[in-house]
Amino acid sequence: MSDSKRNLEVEKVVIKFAGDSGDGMQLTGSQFGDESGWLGNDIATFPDYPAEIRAPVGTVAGVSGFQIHFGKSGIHSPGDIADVLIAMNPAALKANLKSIRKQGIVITDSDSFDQKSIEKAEYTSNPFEDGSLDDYELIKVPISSLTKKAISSLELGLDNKSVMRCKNLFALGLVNCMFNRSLAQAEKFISEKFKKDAALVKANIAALNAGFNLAETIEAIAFAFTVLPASNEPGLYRNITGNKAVAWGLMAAAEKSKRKLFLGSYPITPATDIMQELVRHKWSGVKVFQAEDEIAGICSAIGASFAGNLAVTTTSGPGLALKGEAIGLAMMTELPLVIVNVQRGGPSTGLPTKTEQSDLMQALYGRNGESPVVVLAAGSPSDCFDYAFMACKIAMEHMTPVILLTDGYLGNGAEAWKVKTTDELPEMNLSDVISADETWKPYQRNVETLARKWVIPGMKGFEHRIGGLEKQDVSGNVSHDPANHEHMVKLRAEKVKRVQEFIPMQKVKGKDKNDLLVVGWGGTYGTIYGAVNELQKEGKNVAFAQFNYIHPLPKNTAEVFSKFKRIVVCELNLGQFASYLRIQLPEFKYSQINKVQGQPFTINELKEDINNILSS
Amino acid sequence: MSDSKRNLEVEKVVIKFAGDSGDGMQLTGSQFGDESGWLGNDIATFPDYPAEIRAPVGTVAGVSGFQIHFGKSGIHSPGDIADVLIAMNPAALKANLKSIRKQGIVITDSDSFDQKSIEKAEYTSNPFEDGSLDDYELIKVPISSLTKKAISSLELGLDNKSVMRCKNLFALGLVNCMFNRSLAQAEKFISEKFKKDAALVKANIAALNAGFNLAETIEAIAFAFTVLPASNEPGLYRNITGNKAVAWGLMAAAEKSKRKLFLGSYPITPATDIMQELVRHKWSGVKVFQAEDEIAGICSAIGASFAGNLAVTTTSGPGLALKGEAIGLAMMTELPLVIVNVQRGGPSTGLPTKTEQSDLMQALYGRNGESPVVVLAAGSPSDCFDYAFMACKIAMEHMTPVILLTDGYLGNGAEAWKVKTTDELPEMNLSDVISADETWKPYQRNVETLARKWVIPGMKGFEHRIGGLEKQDVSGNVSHDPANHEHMVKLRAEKVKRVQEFIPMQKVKGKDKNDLLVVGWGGTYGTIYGAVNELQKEGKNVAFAQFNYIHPLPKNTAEVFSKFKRIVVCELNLGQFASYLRIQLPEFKYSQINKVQGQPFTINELKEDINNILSS
Amino acid sequence: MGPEVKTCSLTKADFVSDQAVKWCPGCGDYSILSAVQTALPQIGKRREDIVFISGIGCSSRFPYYMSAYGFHTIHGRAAAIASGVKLANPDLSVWEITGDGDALAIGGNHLIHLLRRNIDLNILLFNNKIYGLTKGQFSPTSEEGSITKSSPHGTIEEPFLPGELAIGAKANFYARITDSSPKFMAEIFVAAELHKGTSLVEILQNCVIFNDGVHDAISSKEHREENQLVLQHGKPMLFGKDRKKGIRLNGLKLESVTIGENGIAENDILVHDAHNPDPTLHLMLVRMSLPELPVAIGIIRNVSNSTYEAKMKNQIDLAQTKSKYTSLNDFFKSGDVWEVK
Amino acid sequence: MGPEVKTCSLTKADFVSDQAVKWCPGCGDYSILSAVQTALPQIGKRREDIVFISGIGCSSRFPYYMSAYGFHTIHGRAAAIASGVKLANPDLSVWEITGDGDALAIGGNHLIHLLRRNIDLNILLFNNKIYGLTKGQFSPTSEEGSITKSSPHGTIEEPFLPGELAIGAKANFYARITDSSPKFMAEIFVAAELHKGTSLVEILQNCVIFNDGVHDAISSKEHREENQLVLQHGKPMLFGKDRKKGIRLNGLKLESVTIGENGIAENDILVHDAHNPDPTLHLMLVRMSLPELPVAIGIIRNVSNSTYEAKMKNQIDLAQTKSKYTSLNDFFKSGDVWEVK
Ligand SMILES: Cc1ncc(C[n+]2csc(CCOP(=O)(O)OP(=O)(O)O)c2C)c(N)n1
Ligand SMILES: Cc1ncc(C[n+]2csc(CCOP(=O)(O)OP(=O)(O)O)c2C)c(N)n1
Ligand code: SF4
Ligand code: SF4
Ligand SMILES: [Mg+2]
Ligand SMILES: [Mg+2]
Repeated sequence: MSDSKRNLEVEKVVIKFAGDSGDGMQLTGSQFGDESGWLGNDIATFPDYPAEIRAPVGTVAGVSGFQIHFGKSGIHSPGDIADVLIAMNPAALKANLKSIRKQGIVITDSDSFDQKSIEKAEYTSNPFEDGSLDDYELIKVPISSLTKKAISSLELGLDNKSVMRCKNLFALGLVNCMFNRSLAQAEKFISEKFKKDAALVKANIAALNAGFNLAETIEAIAFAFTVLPASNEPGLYRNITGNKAVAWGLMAAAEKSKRKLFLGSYPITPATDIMQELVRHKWSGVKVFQAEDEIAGICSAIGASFAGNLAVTTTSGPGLALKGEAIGLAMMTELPLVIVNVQRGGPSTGLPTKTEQSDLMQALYGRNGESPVVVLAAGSPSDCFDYAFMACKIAMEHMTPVILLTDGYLGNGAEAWKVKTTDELPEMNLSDVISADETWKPYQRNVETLARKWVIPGMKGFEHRIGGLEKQDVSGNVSHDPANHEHMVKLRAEKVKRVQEFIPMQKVKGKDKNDLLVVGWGGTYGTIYGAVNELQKEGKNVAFAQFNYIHPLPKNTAEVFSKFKRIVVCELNLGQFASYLRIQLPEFKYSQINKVQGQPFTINELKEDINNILSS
Repeated sequence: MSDSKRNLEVEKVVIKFAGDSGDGMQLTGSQFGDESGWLGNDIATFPDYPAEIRAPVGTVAGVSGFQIHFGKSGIHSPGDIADVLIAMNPAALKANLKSIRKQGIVITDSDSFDQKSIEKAEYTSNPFEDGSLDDYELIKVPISSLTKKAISSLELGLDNKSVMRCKNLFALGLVNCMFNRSLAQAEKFISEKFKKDAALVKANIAALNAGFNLAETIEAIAFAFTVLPASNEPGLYRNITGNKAVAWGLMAAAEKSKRKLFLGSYPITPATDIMQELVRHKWSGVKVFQAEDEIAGICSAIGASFAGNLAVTTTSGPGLALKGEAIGLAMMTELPLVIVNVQRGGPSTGLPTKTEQSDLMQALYGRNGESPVVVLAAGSPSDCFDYAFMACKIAMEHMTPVILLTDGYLGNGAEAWKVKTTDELPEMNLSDVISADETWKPYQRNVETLARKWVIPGMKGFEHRIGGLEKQDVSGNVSHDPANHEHMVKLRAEKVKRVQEFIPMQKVKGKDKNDLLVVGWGGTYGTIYGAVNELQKEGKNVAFAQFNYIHPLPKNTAEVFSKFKRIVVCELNLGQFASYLRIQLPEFKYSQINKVQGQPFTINELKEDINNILSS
Repeated sequence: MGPEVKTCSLTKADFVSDQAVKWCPGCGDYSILSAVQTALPQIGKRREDIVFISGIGCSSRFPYYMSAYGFHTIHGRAAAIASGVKLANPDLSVWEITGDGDALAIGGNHLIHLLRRNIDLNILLFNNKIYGLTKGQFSPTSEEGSITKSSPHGTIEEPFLPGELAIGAKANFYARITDSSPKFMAEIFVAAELHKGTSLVEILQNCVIFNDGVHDAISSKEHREENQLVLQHGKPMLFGKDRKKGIRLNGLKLESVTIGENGIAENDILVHDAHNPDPTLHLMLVRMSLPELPVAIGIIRNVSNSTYEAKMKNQIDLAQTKSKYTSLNDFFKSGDVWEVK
Repeated sequence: MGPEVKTCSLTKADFVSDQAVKWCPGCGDYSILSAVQTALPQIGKRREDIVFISGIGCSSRFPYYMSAYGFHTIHGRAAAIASGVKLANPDLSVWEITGDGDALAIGGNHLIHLLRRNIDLNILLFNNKIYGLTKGQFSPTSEEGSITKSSPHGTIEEPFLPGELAIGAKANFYARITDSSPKFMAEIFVAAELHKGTSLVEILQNCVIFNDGVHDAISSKEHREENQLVLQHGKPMLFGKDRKKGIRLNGLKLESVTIGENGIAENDILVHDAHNPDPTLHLMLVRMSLPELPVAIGIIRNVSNSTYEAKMKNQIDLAQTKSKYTSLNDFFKSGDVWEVK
């Protein structure tokens, strides 16, 4: 929806290690930089020594830092603003926080945040408590004590000081895990560096591994990417992650529709953050119910919807599988319900911290019977706000469950969001849905949307019963009549299809009559757009269609497709959207570009693949 | 698989009401016959009065019966053998049992089976206990006492005799529900007949409704259809329902593979019978675990599979929805598992006692991530035996979950089955799968099938760990490596695809080069075949392809399709197999004939639709 | 008994819906339905403020027959759905209707979590010790050895005792009644509604078709007096024809004694304290079983505790009082924002 | 204690797998792992006959670290999968590894049904009162008021007491131990394996990252003696530094008394009877809590009962003895068949 031109900064990360001069930050940073180079990255580094030669331990003046900017290509500077900060003490935090991107990740050694050290860093209040870190992804790790415990079990007989010197390696291990690197290079480096002292080699390697394992165990996730705001569109901006944007979009929909917001959910990576964000905002009146499992999460939301709340459940792949039966109930009883699925690497438990787009078929078809629901997909972190809002709007105006697909990459990724006011948001037309008169019947419908009315307990004189058995048209009574069943099956399908009349037409970026149309959906937006943009600049005859409305598709989709000689569908799975298009619009031929590595596309690989198609 | 020519007797039902002369069977029967006529059926009836004028009450000689043969068309006689018997007392049972089809439905008034009446009917033992009804679908209903209770609550002041005279209407109500009829006609008839006595009208209508409601409440299901055996293929025959055939096919697979059979299941209409059949055969060593829910049902089966049993779970639509996550686990850990889904009318709770084919997309795609499994579908009740067997064979030989789709129509329908001996069944080649040597690794594969080995607890020296996280190729260790993930996703898909090499080629009934190919899958086999057969006889250029192997499709499917000008896919849903074919073989165009009424196709409606396509 | 309640002008007939009741003639569900319709006018709530939520099973058809808001949901999930209804609108009177399979097999987890959370719902558990709707398989309450459609050789599982499981899950209100005592049922339903927090009422219900007579030793007219210990808070635990028999505590065991025999006097008999937060004696009462002891009937446990929804409301109210934001627009603009001109 | 067990020639090291252990340094899971590896050689089973089945959670990574058969399954379902393993092959020693979220949130239903069925499995429930793997949300055992990632304002739910829920679900074996007593843990694991039927061992486990010190009042060195009542079957319930304190029954209440004070003698002190089928006293022990009473540690309940798999086997054996069929071919041909020539 946010369609403005953007400054893309994809696949480049700035990371800064900072600590006391004695903490070995230069070593850690340069080792990480070297690894980046070995892995074929473009890098730029910037060692940031303390100005004073012997500044007192624990003071801001004594902080030593090392910044690394790395990426697949095109790195020309060590970066102005860091995405990740590793702060080994309060002073390091103090000294560096201003140059960390909002929503960036701040990893701290929480052991070092005792009262004394906090004061030494000239903090007037504890930054963990005073809210000053609210805008960052704060990861508190007791690095000192964990390092100690990891080493002490080896019984190497090292003194405390030597043990504490290993904590930089703990930090290095942790960051290595977050960026998907093996420890082989770092271990080699340690063995080399301490080759004279076997105990030190063991200790440092233990610390390195402990940090790595911790990150894996607690499912620490590296943010995905950064998109800087368009400099030419005036307004107020702030950084936002996709998960936070979903939460805010839901809150906005509740305010706009004057319905109370209810979330029934069960924690699961990478969707938990949405619940955790919402629960912080009890001031807005949101009711957050952490249920005993995914089924209770969605079922409590169905109950809340029946009782008139704007009801939402959030989850990720395996959780969506568990919700299938209940989604069918909401579909059958035609209750508004928003199901947010933050896709992760599958199948089964799969790769919980990685990204993928492989729940599309499940979202469309993962239920018994003919059970159509609306499916949307957000394209960028800030898009998540708009599509969460739209999901609520469609759910309530059309009385239907809506599945909103995002993914780990969007959910944890951050970008600048042009702050919206609720006045700018589309109106919600619920007055028709929530009113009834004497002629009312439970399954009577609005002629335009085919939505039934949302008559809720408390409304006098409209007591009625609904349920999951097939219902008679209009009356809503249980019916086993064969002809009625077919009629209702088609009516429910038609109701979802009618949503087409209320959503925007499909747009194309580039000439709308061309050689090749690149099709994408959901969270791959930024990268595909970047690739197509570059190809267009190189004069290639390509255009790009980004789909956010999946089911139903925009009304003009066939018309759009018909203007192109070839269509290629790019997605992070084995071709699920392509399959869906073959069902919906079998009259076109679709080529595919797929990647299933738990990783986003890169612009270069997309360009290469598209070029191959162009020249074939 | 059973490909012999068949005598189809579809959509025709013979029903017999029998009771003592005073029980009003003539009235009940003729009323039911009249209703059948009013509904536009072809009917033939046969009133069967007692030979003796005043035979003693309760004796065989005193039994009065009324037989009705009804169907959409082509009824030329009241029928030789009845499909449904309503026996109001033991004598009625005794007198009529010999002319009831095996696996037919026998409804008795259980109140009338006291010792005295049983003796009067000259039974030497209680037919409820001596096993003589084992081959029938026995429904014991305390008709007398229920009639009494239904009427007594009205406080009409009728004497006991008048009340008891209403029990024939209870029976009529019950049968009306089973055949999907409304009570309007019968109520009109009662009001007319007893118009002089308001109390009798009320009483009879109450009994009628009580019988109807009972049938609905206990989900009594009318059998679906009967296929008589080919008279030209010699051998031993018996009647079998689809659900029983599944149970027996599983038992045969266990014996053939020398694996213990384990069933983990939770009751759900119309699949419960499979569990109930298996549990009767503990003598065969089968372990039946009635679990606390569907998830525990499949999970216990996964555990049993891990431990080396031939593991199965049975369910219907909503239950399959609940099993999605666990199917993903079995798929990821590459364990053999058979999931039998007896489809019913959906979505949601839908129409539990009706038939439909609307779980196909769910079976194919109802899980998170790229999660391919094998999907089969049986075509007739006796087919269920063969495909249950094949499902087990493929699951174990290819180390994969297999979903077998049947439906309510097949499950409750009966046909003659040519008794197989286990020697005639295909061999199971498990020796390679269940052996291992020093070079063994948990995810090492057979080069032909790509199956990993089934190394089970108890095998010394092969202790290993599996799980739902992505695994490293060959070693099976947890791996987050991006390239490995893509490799494994493709490998799992390829493993399932390889099953193509081990299944029969797709056949066509009719000329394999022709104008129109009619495509069907699963339980619509008999009707589509019947329709195509008749059209062929009428000289139309049509052929028929029945699909039982759904995923993967037979290797030659594209080749078969390419020989036809047009392809029409007939199914009891909105077009799920057609959608799937558009994904798998997008190079062809598919027309559709669909019906979603909880009812099977009829030959006439299919012929009409196909004719329309032919002439368009 | 008969607690003091608000009344309103509605009558039993006002709660009868227009749908034909479709249980088997003689099914225990009829009398439960009637008792609920009798009880409702006594709770003083308007029809539109009453909601019945059920799962799937014969018993779960109940909502169709009530003239009130109703939702016949999916198997086992009524507790979770009812929780959502109540949290969305705490002013409603919410009744969960469920069977022994629905609540204790597939729905067991939702039940125990609901009980510990203490959301103010009334659960009516129709315990016929069988799966009725699916035609007669054993349930988690079927006695060991039961011959059913799915256990032709007898079941091999120890059944749950619903009261024991419930109190193990922190239930604050648990009552057990039979479908054969209509007036008493209605009284208990009123008490369940008056109790703030989750109220679990187990009803020993007869299934005439698949498990006829399973509760006869407790609920039939002939056995009732001797085999039921009808509990009343504050009253001695007496039973039997002449109310001469009573329950005494002997160490950590309950025993049945006769007043006047062996020197037993009325003050040896335990007095029922349903309000005691300590569940020890309640559990002993729940576990009493024939033939040694009569079966405890009535409100066994009725303890006050704050409800989930009240605590949720408190937190929201407090957050709103303390909030620095008066609208979302405020909030969106707060914190780290920058302006592009 | 230390029950008499078969030993075999395996050592602790034989049970260590080749996988790097990936818990946070200092996590309580390490000591549990080590205690299991210590216990296994004492149960006399061969490595290939031992199976570890886990759900999802930090604790559920356990199977990877054991040199035995292992299955890291899906969240909450370990109990059901382990049940299938044991029923498929009753000769195996099957261990379910689970966390408080895995077993009591999503997996609660499977747990209670497993307990009543009494399938011979050993359940190790790692109770850190938090969801560790998903980074710190409250769990069904988190104390009311706990501030966690998902409850910044404190939780508003009454937690389960696992032992109470388990006994409410008909558990025959329940023990509670702390991760800080390695030798005692190993002893209890051996006893759990020796018990035929489902054995539930709740381990108070420390999560250093998200819930550090939650069990300190019970498990830390300094508080241990005063705050733990270590139960031994047949032994008096004594505790405290000089074992001068003890537990006495006063009516239906347990109280802590000091021997020598107020005329209390050693024979006023209760003697632990883990084998008593009546769960009344076991439940009172389970519920003891600080500061009034010490926390009961050790085997609280250990009652013999026939197992599900033994009963299943009996029915199959009997059916086979009585069967008229010797093969499927016999069976298929039996009954109503007809010949077409
Ligand atoms: C997901 C799912 N699984 C199974 C069923 C089948 N089913 C419906 S009701 C029922 C059990 C009914 O028993 P109970 O709850 O005791 O109710 P009753 O009929 O005895 O009143 C079962 C197994 C279903 N409808 N949905
Ligand atoms: C179906 C599903 N839902 C949710 C999750 C996310 N999840 C993984 S582990 C876990 C809870 C872990 O807590 P606990 O069982 O106490 O184990 P611990 O990590 O504390 O040892 C959750 C919610 C999941 N993996 N799968
Ligand atoms: S089957 Fe049983 S529980 Fe169900 S309606 Fe009939 S009598 Fe009642
Ligand atoms: S997060 Fe907690 S429970 Fe998990 S490994 Fe770390 S310390 Fe242990
Ligand atoms: Mg029941
Ligand atoms: Mg935990």
